[in-house]
Amino acid sequence: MALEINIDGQSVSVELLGKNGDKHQVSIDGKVYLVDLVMVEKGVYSMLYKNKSYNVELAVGKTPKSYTISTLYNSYDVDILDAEAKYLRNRKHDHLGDNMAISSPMPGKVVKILVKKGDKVKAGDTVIIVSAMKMESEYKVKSDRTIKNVLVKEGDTIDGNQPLIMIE
Amino acid sequence: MALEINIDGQSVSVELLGKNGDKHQVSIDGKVYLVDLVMVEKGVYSMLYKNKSYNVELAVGKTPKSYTISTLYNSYDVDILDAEAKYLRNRKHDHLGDNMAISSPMPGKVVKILVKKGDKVKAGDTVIIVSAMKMESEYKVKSDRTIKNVLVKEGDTIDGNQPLIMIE
Amino acid sequence: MIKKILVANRGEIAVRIMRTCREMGIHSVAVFSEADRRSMHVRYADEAYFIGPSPSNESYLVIEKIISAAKKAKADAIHPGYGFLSENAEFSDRCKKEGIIFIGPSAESIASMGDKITARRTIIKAGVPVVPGTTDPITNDKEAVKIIKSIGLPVMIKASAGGGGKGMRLVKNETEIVPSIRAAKSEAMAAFGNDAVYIEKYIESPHHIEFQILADKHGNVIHLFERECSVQRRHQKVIEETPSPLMTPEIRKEMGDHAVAVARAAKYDGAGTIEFIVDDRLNYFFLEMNTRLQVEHPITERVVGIDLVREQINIANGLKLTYEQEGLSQNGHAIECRIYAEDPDNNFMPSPGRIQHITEPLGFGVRHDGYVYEGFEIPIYYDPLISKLIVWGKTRPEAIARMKRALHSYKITGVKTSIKFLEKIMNAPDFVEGNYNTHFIEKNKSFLEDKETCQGDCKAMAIIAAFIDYHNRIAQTQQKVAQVKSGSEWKSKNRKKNLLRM
Amino acid sequence: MIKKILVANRGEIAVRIMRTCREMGIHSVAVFSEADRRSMHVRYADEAYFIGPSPSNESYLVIEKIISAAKKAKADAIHPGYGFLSENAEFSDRCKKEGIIFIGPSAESIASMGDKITARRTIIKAGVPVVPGTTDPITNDKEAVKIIKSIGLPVMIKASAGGGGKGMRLVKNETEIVPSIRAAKSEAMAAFGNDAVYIEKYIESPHHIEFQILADKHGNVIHLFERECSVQRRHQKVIEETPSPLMTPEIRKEMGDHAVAVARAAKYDGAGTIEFIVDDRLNYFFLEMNTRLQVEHPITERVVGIDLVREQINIANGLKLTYEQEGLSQNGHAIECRIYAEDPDNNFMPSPGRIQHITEPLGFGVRHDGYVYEGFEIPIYYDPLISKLIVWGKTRPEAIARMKRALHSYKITGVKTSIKFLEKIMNAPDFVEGNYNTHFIEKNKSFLEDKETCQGDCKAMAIIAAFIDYHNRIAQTQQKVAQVKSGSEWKSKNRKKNLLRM
Repeated sequence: MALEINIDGQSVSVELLGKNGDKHQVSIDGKVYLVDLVMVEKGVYSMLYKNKSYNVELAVGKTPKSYTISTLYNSYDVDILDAEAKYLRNRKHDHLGDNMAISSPMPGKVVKILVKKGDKVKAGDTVIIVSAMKMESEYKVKSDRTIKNVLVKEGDTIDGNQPLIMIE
Repeated sequence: MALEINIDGQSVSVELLGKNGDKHQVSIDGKVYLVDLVMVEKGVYSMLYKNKSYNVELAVGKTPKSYTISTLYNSYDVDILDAEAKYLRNRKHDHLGDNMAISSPMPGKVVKILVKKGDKVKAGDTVIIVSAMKMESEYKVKSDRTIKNVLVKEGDTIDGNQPLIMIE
Repeated sequence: MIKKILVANRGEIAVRIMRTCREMGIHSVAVFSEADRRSMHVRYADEAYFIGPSPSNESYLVIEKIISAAKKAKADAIHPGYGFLSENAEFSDRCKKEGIIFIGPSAESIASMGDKITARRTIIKAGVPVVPGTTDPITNDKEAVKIIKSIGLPVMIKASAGGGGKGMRLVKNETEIVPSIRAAKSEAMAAFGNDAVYIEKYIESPHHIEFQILADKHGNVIHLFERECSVQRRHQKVIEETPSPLMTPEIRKEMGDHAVAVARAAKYDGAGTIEFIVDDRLNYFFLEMNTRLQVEHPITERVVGIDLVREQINIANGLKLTYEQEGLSQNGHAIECRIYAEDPDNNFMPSPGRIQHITEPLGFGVRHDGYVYEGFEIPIYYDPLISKLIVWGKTRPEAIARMKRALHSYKITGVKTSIKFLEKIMNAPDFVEGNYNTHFIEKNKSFLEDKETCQGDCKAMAIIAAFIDYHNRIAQTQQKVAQVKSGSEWKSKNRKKNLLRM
Repeated sequence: MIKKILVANRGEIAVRIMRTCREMGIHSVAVFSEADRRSMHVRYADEAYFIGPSPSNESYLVIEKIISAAKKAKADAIHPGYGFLSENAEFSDRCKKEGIIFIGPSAESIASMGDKITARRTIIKAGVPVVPGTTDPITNDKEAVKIIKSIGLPVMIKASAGGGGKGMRLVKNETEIVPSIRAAKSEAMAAFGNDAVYIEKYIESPHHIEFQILADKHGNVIHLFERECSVQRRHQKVIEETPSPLMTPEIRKEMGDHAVAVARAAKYDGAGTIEFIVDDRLNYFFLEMNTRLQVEHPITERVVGIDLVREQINIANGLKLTYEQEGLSQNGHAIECRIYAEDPDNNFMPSPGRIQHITEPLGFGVRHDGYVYEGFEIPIYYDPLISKLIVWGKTRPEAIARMKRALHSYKITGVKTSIKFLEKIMNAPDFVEGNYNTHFIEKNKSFLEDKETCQGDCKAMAIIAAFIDYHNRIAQTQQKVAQVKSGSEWKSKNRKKNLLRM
């Protein structure tokens, strides 16, 4: 099986060449790695490569095909690009020109909504305030825009990356 | 759903009378308990009953219908007796007279087998020696018997409760 | 004697208090909001009472609900922890009226120390140095300008009822005076419902050093030495250590005596903290008194060897202190790092969420006070503190090396944490040399934000792990689907693989 | 200076050693057998080398394989931990020949202390009291009867090369002498390949007290006080504490001086332990010397404040000790409990298996040195030690209360452990009063085996938890089957619940 994988914005082609017990032979863009890999805990891999011991922790991300991966000092965002993912990504690109959503990267509670559908806002205007863990964050628009839709109301509990306000 | 549950050899009848979120109304042999119960970790339940806080840890046992359950100080062996389990139990009883298996309660390695098929052994004779964690345990027969079958060989790695030697 | 304590708090501090209760043979009672049913303090306690919706002003901050739970549980005493109702004079008073022991000072002590202006007056009377400034709230802009000129710029405008950096303004130029006072007042009103503000001389290179005190109900007061708390971000402590690298034995003794004098002046009993601001030349000034247990109390426990919660309970029981000042000393060096659920790569944005995996650091000289566990969802409603990592070493360099080792093996996935940022601080030359003040993080911004890069093949390993994980997940799912479709899962004779038969 | 250390061990001690390596900036190298690929020491190390099949005599005990891994890794030094090759003179010697630093004593020191008869001779010369008995192996039954009569019954017959209670026989009556000698010899031959046995006076109410020593390569030797190790089961230590409740300052000083004298007599360098047998009237006799780190070393680390592994590495580097005897003292009280994978309800049968869930005790004064994690399968091939729980308290009662609290919140499911048994010991009046010797467990058998019963509704809660768990598992499975059969799982629009789409 060969797959395209996107790591921190860079795309690589990965293929499993062979497997013997825990020993995996994997090629990344043609470079071959012989790695002893075992899942020791849920989402935690112990890997031995050239006798160096690596602990790699995977957390499944926003979609089942995205991961946040932590190694010793670094953290990477990884997306698996199979056929479906590529199709969805292309479709997303088509729509991107029309609409944009304001969202908060963290879960929280909507404290205040400063706009309503149809409002025209200027670059730098705050449109919504979200609170999480005793800290309030203001979300602003980067350029002059029109509010297309407000998807939440004050007091709502929201997820991270959930679209809150659509702008045109 | 009502079920028969065997706890440390004693059989009780348990029924779920109602459920509202985490609040469960359960009857045990007719006595009704209103318990706030949530699974906080895999196999770990936090239970509040009359405002007392209980932590109950479940480990699935030898069969998918048996549990070892740990509360604060006590540990219980629990079996769920549904129709299938009852059937199997009855069937087991039928056979019990004929055959008995010598087994080790712990996993380990067979160090020595002192008998072979057809041997006649006397009460107290050691038939097999199993080693685990630097400690050797000898398994003896309790009464005069004939060896019906030897299911393992020296050097084998064995599971806990795996039949090793069948006696008549 | 106290037999049952209700802990009116949550998170790591509630669990920490209950641990000492258990060591003393005292029953512990938890209270919990909707968001906290699964919280560790509910699981650790002997009893637990539900007190309402998740926002703290509908649960943990509602005096009536706490008192009602304490009565239902027949608790002899309430420990407020820190935050929430811990410095609420009304609550202390209410407990007294209900005949429940409040493990903390009297309403009068809290009130006299809680209002910064009243506290200043008391402290000046006790002969303890305070930062030059006003003791009365500012009522008149012109008068304020006059006062500020006499103190000399720069000055700080501070909210009387304040804390946490709110209602605070630094004034460097004369023209900023009036707008700054107005801004501070309006912020103070919004945050604390009280617009009283006062003026203080601004100390240019300030160190934040505090002294732990213990006072019993029999007039005995001791101090347990200092804590250096100058590593701060947005006026919030990030790392604390004891002894302070700045301190000399002479100044330590002098400040300790002054800390004891403050406690006496406030007619204080219980555990408390006297905060001082100290400049580079070791001039020190009383800043404020915290009439409760501090977040950073474990470093004092470690070097002095005294369990502060046990002492609080003993004092509340009316017992005399069993330690005398002369018998106390600091043994070795302790450092605490606060682990927050926040994203250091993204302006320290809070990062609530579900803990997917956690590896806690252990071993010689490491203490870890936390409350989260795998699968626990950190609520959005409360403080982002996940845990506190406390290390001890015979010397300061040994303690730093140990903290680096502990942070290195401390892994949390599922939420972003400040762990890597704390590791960077441990490596910052200014910190290693003990040469820092409250401007440390700002001054070392570029060093602290610089990302460590992996020597070796981390990136390739990350790619391979993701690839294999995805590969195996697909294979498993396909197998399961095939089994179910063919019905083989239900016919299988292999009991081991077939975990659940119906 | 040492830059890279291969740790020729596994389990908790390997991880513990690597922690200090990390604090010292030294790279650590693990070796592992087939059974240990998933072991924590492999994950914690910077590098890891495979050394063969699971049985230790095909991996951890094979000198050739360890040396070969050390060479491949270019390690400067090897730390042997305890057990395995740690007291193997041949291994120490081989390291020396290969130019690899062995972190432990020379082959000569090991050999002179490893053979009990040689050790006795050395010790008598150094003026240290030994248990009355023979210094020569017994060759003649008649001669032996004569000697035993002169020493006086009861006596112990012991294997010269022995340890762990093997090749040991207690003789109380004259008629037992000859059969006991023969049995001891045959057991010694089977266990150690050497049938030399000797005779020792049997001490009726023996305490097992040992002294930790540190000796550098420049002739400096210090002791780090005693450890009381009398709580034993089948000659295996179960609980250790320091200071010993039996000890007086005078005897401590005298025994400490004698411990130092033993180390000097053995021309020892590194960390070592001098074991004494002490009777109720504080008469003490040299028992043996362990030329390695002890399992129970952390209690000494805690009260003296010195990292013993760091000292071992410093000594191996040829550095001088930085401590002097006069500067050392014992601060507070420490207790260690050994947590074994064994079933106290079933004659302490070993209980290997997969760890399903673990909750580690934390908080003030608690150290936990372990190596297992959730999902880890404890191998059947090695020692059943899961972890060591070490607590500190300002006083002995405080330490006991803390240990009880820590054991209470220490939960492991999936394997049976000795945790509850240890809790019972903490509650045994003889232990609480410090009034015990090596007969403690036997003497308190009925108290220790008595089962604590749950006050309240534990049993009902266990039934309800099992019932609901089973109920929910069935419901989930039924739902999944229904989904797959109807194909709805693949049509579902709910992305959240549908974790993996292909």
